[in-house]
Amino acid sequence: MDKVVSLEKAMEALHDNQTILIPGFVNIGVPETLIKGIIDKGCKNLNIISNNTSVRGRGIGLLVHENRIRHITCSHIGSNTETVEKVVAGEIDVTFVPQGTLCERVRAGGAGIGGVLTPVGIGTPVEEGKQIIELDGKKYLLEKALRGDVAIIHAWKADRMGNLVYRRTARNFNQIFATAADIVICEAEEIVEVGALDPDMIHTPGCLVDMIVKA
Amino acid sequence: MDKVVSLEKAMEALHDNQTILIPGFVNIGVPETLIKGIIDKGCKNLNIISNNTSVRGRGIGLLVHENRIRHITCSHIGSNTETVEKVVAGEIDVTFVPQGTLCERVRAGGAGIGGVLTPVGIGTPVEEGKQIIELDGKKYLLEKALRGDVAIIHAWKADRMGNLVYRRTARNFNQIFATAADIVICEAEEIVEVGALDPDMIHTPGCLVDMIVKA
Amino acid sequence: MTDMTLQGRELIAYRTARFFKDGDLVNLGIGMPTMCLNFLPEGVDIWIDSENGVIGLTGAPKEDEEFDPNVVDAAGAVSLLRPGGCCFDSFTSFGLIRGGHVAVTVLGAYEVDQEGNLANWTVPGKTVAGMGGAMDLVSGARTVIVMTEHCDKTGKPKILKKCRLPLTAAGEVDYIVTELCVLHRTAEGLVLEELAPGVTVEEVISKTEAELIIPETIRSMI
Amino acid sequence: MTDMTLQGRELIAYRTARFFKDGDLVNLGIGMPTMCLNFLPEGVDIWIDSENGVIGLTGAPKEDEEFDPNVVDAAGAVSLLRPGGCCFDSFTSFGLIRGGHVAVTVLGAYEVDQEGNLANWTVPGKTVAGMGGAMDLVSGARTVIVMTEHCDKTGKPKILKKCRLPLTAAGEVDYIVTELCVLHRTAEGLVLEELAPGVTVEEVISKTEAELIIPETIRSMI
Repeated sequence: MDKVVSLEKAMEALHDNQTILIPGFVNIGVPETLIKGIIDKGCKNLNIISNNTSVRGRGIGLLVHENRIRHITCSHIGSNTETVEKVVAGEIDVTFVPQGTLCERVRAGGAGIGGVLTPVGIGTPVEEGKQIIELDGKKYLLEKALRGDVAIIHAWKADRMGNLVYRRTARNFNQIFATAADIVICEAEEIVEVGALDPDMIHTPGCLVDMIVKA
Repeated sequence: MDKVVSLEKAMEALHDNQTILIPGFVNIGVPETLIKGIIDKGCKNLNIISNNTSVRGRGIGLLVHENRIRHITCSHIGSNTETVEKVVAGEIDVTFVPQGTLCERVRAGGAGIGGVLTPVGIGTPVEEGKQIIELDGKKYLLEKALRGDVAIIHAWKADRMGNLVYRRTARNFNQIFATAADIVICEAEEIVEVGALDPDMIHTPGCLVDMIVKA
Repeated sequence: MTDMTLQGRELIAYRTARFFKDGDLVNLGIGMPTMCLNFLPEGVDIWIDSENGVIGLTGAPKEDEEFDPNVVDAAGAVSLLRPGGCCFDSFTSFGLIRGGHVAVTVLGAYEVDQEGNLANWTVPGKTVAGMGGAMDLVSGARTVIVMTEHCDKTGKPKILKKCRLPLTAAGEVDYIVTELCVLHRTAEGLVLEELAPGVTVEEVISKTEAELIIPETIRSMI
Repeated sequence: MTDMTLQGRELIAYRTARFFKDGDLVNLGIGMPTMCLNFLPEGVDIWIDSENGVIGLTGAPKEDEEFDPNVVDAAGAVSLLRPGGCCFDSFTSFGLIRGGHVAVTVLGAYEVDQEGNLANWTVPGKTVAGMGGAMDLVSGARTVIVMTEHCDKTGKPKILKKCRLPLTAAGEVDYIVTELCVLHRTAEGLVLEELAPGVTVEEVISKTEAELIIPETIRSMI
């Protein structure tokens, strides 16, 4: 099962109006090769789930700049002033989710969990419209699972069947985002042969990855 | 912060009536050195959270044989015929939890999550006494977080500040059990110097581990 | 491999293995389900998922093969791990299972019924082993196949209108493969899709408590 | 390090750093909280937790020091990683944070109140950055320390009876450290535990909207 494909082939899975999971913290661990592929293909009206939107003109910021995003679900946009401008101007809708809750919701979506109870957000605007459940005298918000049509991710090393290793803080949201979409496309800095990675040191099992592109 | 201690020192944290998390799948990844320490110290009337009870006369089976266990929360006891005998004879109480639900509950306990919604167990005896929550037309059981007073775990390699690496399928429940107890004691097959482990290949961060004993 | 003389458990394993597609992640229950590995169709390379946190086990080492005692299967038996295999913790393992990342799970049954209910973990008053990972597997795998002898040892039907034993999961079974037939659980009910060589519709009906839907065309299991 | 002339933000950082114990896992917010690193007490070696999935960052590399561009802090700036540090994914990172494994988190405030409520993420109509990881950190860390100038730039109190801005978390703040004093949030209310050199109880009261409990003995911040 050799999953290595061309960027063009991988982009056949991308379409207008999709919900796309894109990892990255500020601009580290962002799949910029695949983002450029999306821009070149012309996909628009996208619904993005990410932690933030990189920085102006880089990573997810390219999608912001090219006006391809309809809505973003994220924890923070402060690192990209262009995103802030477009949100203020009403050109992009944004839903803010606490960063840990974003992790929980996407992990739940990838792991067949319907939702989790978190104390985070109790007493804050995050409560709005959500069910509050009290357990043993403590209040929790019921936060529902979240999934994407496609996840595009960035790995340091990938073997040809999709086993992945991430590098340092570039791991961030890649590991969970790879679990929670119908199609998972990974760009890798280095592609190695099957068997080259230590079985204990694989961060994402190959069974989760559908296509691999050289970053 | 050198956390390496003698077995005797580590056992000062163990007492009668405690709830103890003990990982292991059948008899792999079981902290047998620490279990023997508990037996030698004489702790009894223990409440054990584990996946199973190893096999007759090994691992958790030693605690079964020595009658130190009052109650077990686990997914399976079939691998240890002595446990089955004692449960049938009413000498040990058992609460069965589906294996994935056990993972979720302990992970929730270690991660500040009050509970999770899982479809597993709907329509089965596992439902009994639990809240059922319907989301988007699908039914889920609310499964509550679970924690221990102490977790005893088994690692392949530990550095002196408690960063851990597990070996192959001996990882099993060690990684999550290390997050969900007030005190975490690890036995390690090999103890290495701080800095000897690759930061990307550490399975359990040292901040979770209180004491390390040579296995 | 299309040996028309295949019978009993071998026939069941042979037919079940035909559900696997190349590259599938497959979880095989302990016992009869592992027999499927002896009957994989040509060109179909599957990856074995083991609930204890490993993908890619290939079975017991031969007498003089090197092995790692830390690599065991879901029965606790030492196994070899193929190149490309990987290990992870139990939490991740059951995330994969419950999250629909396992293509096919194959299990045995005490009872299975026309609503797709399965009972295979406890007989009250007789067994106290616990459910292990069975409930998660049946709830989570994309396709659930029950392989079972059509009747129990006393000749009583195991395929029922409604399970009487405590369930493992409700409404999750997709296919039932026995030495007599293949039944497909659809929204309309249990469809008799295939028959073993020499077996008649009447024989299946007489040995089945569940109501069956009999289509115009019924294929052969082999 | 017990320089009695310390003032303003340096005094706040100096005092805040005295809450750390040797071996503590500490999360420092971007900006003023990172100043604490310049005032660590002797014999206190802390481990820095960064929400983006790393423990053990030590700060920016010097001009000719080698670095890995994949090692960044919570502001996205390249940092060095000390021996014994480790990296993990964001899900694990926030599990550690929310699960009470971070001993101390230090953050700034727009407003903080006598019930331990904190507002530091949004001013409706003015900022649209989002809360990032702040809500998780304030809810989850074992000890929450707010370091802030006692009043805002226009001289208005920031320590209120009740926050008016949208909250970051409710009832989670343990200590407030300002250039004037240290306030301890207890079940009874906000206790004035320490004063900066030369500052009087009256001065603190006049610059604070919150009701304060004034104990018989008040220590010095230095």
